[in-house]
Amino acid sequence: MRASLRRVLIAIAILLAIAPVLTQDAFYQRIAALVVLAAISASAWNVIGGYAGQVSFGHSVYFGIGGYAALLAFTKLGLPPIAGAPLGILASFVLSAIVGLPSFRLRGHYFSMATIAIAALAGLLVTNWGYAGGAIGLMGPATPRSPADLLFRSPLPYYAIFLVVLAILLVLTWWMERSRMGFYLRAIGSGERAAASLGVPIRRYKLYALFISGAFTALAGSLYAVMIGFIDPDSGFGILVSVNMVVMAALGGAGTLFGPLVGAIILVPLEETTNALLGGGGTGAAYVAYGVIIMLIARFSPGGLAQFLPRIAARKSPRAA
Amino acid sequence: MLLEARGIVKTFGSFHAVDGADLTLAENELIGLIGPNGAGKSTFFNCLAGEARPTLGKIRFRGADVTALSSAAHAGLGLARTFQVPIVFEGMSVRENVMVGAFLRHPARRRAEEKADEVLEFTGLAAQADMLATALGTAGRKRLGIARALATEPILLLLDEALAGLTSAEMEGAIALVERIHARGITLVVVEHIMEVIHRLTRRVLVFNQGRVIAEGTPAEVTHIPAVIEAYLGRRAQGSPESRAP
Amino acid sequence: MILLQLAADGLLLGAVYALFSSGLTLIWGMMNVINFAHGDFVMLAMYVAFFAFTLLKIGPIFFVPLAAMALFGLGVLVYVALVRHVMRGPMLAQILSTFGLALFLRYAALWAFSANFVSLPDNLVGGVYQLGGIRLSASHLLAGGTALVLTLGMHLVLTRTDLGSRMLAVSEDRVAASLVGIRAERMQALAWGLGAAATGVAGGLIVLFFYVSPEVGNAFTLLAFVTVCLGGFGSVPGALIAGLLIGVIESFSAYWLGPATKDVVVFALFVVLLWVRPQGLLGRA
Amino acid sequence: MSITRRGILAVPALAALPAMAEAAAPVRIGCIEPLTGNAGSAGQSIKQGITLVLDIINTPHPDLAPLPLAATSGLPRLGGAKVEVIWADNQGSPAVGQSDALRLITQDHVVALCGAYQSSITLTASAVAERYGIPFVAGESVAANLTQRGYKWFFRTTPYGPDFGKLYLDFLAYVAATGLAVGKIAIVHENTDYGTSVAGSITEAAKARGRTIAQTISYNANGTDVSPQVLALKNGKPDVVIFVSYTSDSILYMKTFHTLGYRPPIVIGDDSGFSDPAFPKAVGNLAQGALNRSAFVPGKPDSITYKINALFKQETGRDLDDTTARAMQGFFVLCDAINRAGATAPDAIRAALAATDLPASRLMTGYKGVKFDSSGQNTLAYSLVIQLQGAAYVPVWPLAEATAKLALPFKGWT
Repeated sequence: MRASLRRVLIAIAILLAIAPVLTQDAFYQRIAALVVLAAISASAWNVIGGYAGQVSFGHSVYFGIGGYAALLAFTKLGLPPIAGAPLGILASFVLSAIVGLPSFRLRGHYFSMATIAIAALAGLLVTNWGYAGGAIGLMGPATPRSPADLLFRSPLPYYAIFLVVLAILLVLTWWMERSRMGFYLRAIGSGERAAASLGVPIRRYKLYALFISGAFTALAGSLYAVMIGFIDPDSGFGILVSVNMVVMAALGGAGTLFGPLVGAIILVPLEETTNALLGGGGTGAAYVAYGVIIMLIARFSPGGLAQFLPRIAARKSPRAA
Repeated sequence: MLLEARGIVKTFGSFHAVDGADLTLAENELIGLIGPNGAGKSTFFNCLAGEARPTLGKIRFRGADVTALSSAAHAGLGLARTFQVPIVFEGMSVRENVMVGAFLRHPARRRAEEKADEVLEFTGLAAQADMLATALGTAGRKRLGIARALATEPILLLLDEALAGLTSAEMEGAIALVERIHARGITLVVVEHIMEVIHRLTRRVLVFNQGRVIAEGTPAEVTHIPAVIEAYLGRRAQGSPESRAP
Repeated sequence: MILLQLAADGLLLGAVYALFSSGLTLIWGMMNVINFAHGDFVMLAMYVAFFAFTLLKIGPIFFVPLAAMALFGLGVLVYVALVRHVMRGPMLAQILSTFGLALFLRYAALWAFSANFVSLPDNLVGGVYQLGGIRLSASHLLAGGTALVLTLGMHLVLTRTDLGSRMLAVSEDRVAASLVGIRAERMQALAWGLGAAATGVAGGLIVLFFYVSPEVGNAFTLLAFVTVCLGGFGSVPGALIAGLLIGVIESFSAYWLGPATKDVVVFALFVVLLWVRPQGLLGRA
Repeated sequence: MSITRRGILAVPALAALPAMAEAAAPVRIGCIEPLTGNAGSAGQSIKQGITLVLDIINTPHPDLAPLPLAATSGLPRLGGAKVEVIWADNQGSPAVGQSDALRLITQDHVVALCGAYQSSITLTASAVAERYGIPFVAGESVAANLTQRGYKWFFRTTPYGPDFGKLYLDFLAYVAATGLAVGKIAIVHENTDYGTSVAGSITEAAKARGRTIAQTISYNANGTDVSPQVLALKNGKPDVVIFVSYTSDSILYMKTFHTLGYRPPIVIGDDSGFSDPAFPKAVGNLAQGALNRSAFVPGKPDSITYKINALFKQETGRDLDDTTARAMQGFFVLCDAINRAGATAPDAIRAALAATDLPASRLMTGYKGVKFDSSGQNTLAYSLVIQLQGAAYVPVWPLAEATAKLALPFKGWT
């Protein structure tokens, strides 16, 4: 019982309360929306990558599927893009079952490498798939046809929608964390052999975790496509999409409820502001700064920043060597 | 008969780690499994626990064939084990570690917690319940391993060198714990190196050598069988390294 | 004839992959640390070689060792300042740190050298050899040959020398190694240095036939990871065989199925192979 | 704290200005380009080019007089207001480009946007401009779909896919008339949006004339090896090979041609990689006779283009390439429209852009003029065919604009 429901609700309430403060400035609103969007995919990754300790570098597969589902629904069926989100989630389940199961035999780096390869494969296949726009990608509606197209000039509505999804995910994760499933996933993450000896059905629980993780990542992909209005193989399936999820979760604290959110709250504004302040110089200084900060955090706080959240810090004591 | 293993063979490539071993266990027995390193007892043990699937042979548990079942399924049937090198779940407290085991029979969190507390009390870990499990020392970790296994409410518990590496005071405590577990009606198989422990705990011992059971009897009996002395004690006297993996 | 040429090209390309991956095998296999900055190490080595040629006017005989030495220093520095502190931490902290390092190196290079593509003159090493209708460029041959020598050398050092066995001992059990008097810290710093130096040799040779830009590592990195993983972590000969295999598969599938699908074939085979054989080609179970 | 940053101002010595020039508020334009990432070298070059245009506009350059705003200082109809550019790095990401656009509009209060090199990013960034009602001028993105969205605020000065297809086929028809075989055409293109869309346009242009493309090879950009592609060409024996590729691959293709001893009779590189100044530098000695398209040629020593090229070379040490020149041209057109609008209100600028009618004589590129149709596409956009002869490209077709004689077949190396 790491975080009480009250704390989850308080965190969400704080995020909500910040929103009106932001209403003055569209750019800040957009950063806030991007923070929440990144927090959704990082928190989704966290279920399998953090709690269950299966470090996936291929979650862009789900993100891409969600994004493409949304814009395929628009370009092929003329539906509002968001109508494609359930299709994306459905596809994520199928993919989890087909690709996840055989990969679960793999341990550690081998699992990570397999997921990287699967994501790279998916990206290449979509690149060569003319029906889905191939390398050129898919475009969302150029102008809103109806409110359901979710095309807003202000980023605030996106912020609100993303926040609802994040809230659902966090409450679900909170519930999972304190239920049998959460215990089982954490046990799997720290020792599969020991977990199995206590009757934990490893593959089944990994699959459950992947279902939740993949579905929310796909949803995040759909939301991304709705907001940005464009998806191509690189922005959907690119390795950086996966790496960002991992880095955010790890930075904030993988396997903790708020870790990915903390990571997103730090990294997204950092990225946006360093790009705003230094990007125009064109020297790459933004990335240099970004890289140094990440290294410093990894060096001095290897467990992620969430360990500085008061209550959790009290529970962590130095590991016996 | 609680457990019956017949003609167990386990090969790795051309190497016969277990080469036709048998074992029968009655309800509420407490037996010892001894033998020199590399004798195959750990592999045999892994076969019993469902972690390794025997190449040949059958294992029946309460009459049902469990040979091909997974480790998790064994736990579900009431066949639990501990590990020689205890694996504790990182980032979880001692209580949470035990709850992982308790969830097997008690899916509801509250009940699992109650069960865990009961086991912690029984194993003498109650005072450390809220500590991070990784903060425990060797003795504590071994004890935690036993507690976790007990939380699955086993019928048969396989203890893999649960006492190795303990100080003599810790060992006394551990022996007392094993006896209390036995007193609860749980059947026990103990793999142990320390003959003194075997002498004190068990009435029946199986001696392994080169993948086979070469002797069976009371501790006192087997230690007088020449083959055992030669194979086991003799080789130990030559000082085969304790740490080498069997 | 085209098939022979394809096979030759594939083998040479594969040797380049093996060369590119050699340092990664050592670091990844021995330390169990994924170095996300590996491609950027190669990139830096290529720049060292490039500037050694353009500014100091020295040829490959000198700039390859120079790149190796520079990278050796960088490897040790990275180990001492960064990796040492995260090595025994969670896997994610390792990933985070080398990912940060990769960003830092790549964009520091962009800052210092600009994004422009540069390359060395084409005729630095010999020209083109004709072997019964097969055409091979001297620089590729040199790179391929060096890959073989380097792999063999690394394998021999690891398996036949005292230094190698001490390094392996540390990689297998740090504590036990310390107990028998091996200075684990020093061995690991050395392993990073040697891994990076091998990377330096790779960069110094690849620059002979490839362009250089701050992003150049990208072209190879993913394939290098696949190569090392396919070979089985820490297996130096495994990486060589895996590299050659990937090169040949790419060459033929690019010709027969079209170049856009060659990586599809490689990645698909890789995933299926992992499913069937989870420990890699030559890795231990 | 406000996340804003002073733009890179090409501010000349202020003392040189007449003291009477009261400081009219500078006019801010946002430029979104790939300053880092795979396309970083192109973005950096565009930045240098537009910085040069700023200097030409903001300080008097009477010698460049035919160009809009060159002779005067600043924007005369806005009280001599200086033009200022706020730069943004799109990092090669459509999402970042969109963030850039929003930030430039809402924080830096730019009056118009230009960019963004990659068509995919131009697409997402201009969508923000459309929602905010801010003009967006694309000087260098060529994907056809950009001007098919029915946008009101989007203008494109550059020629795009279909124009190139037409150009190449016209050119090949001319070559055929000289007696060389051009029957078998092969297209080798990288398979991101640039390569795919341009290759598609060429194929369609061919189809429209009842011709087919004999061989189409699509490959992943920034690869490690291109030998199989070259072997496939060698095997297919096309008369004409058209490359649509980025710099890294273009360099590798020429090196591999040499290694495998392959010389197709006609090699055409579609801009991008073949136009990168790094290309002639790296493999110029292996690519003699390679053809390319360009909207920019330096021309004769007293021409405007020659002088601009000289200024650019003075700054950067290299010749102006086609992509940079097209971006600069787009920026000139935008500034000219703002000046004609006489105001910085978006509506006024839009109206002025829509009314643009610049003749060829007032352009720095080889376009036949700038005049937008209702979709925002410049209907007079145009390119020339140039050929790598020695260290530099020279215009070889159409003959009216040629300064050198077309030399075929492709020579490669000696």
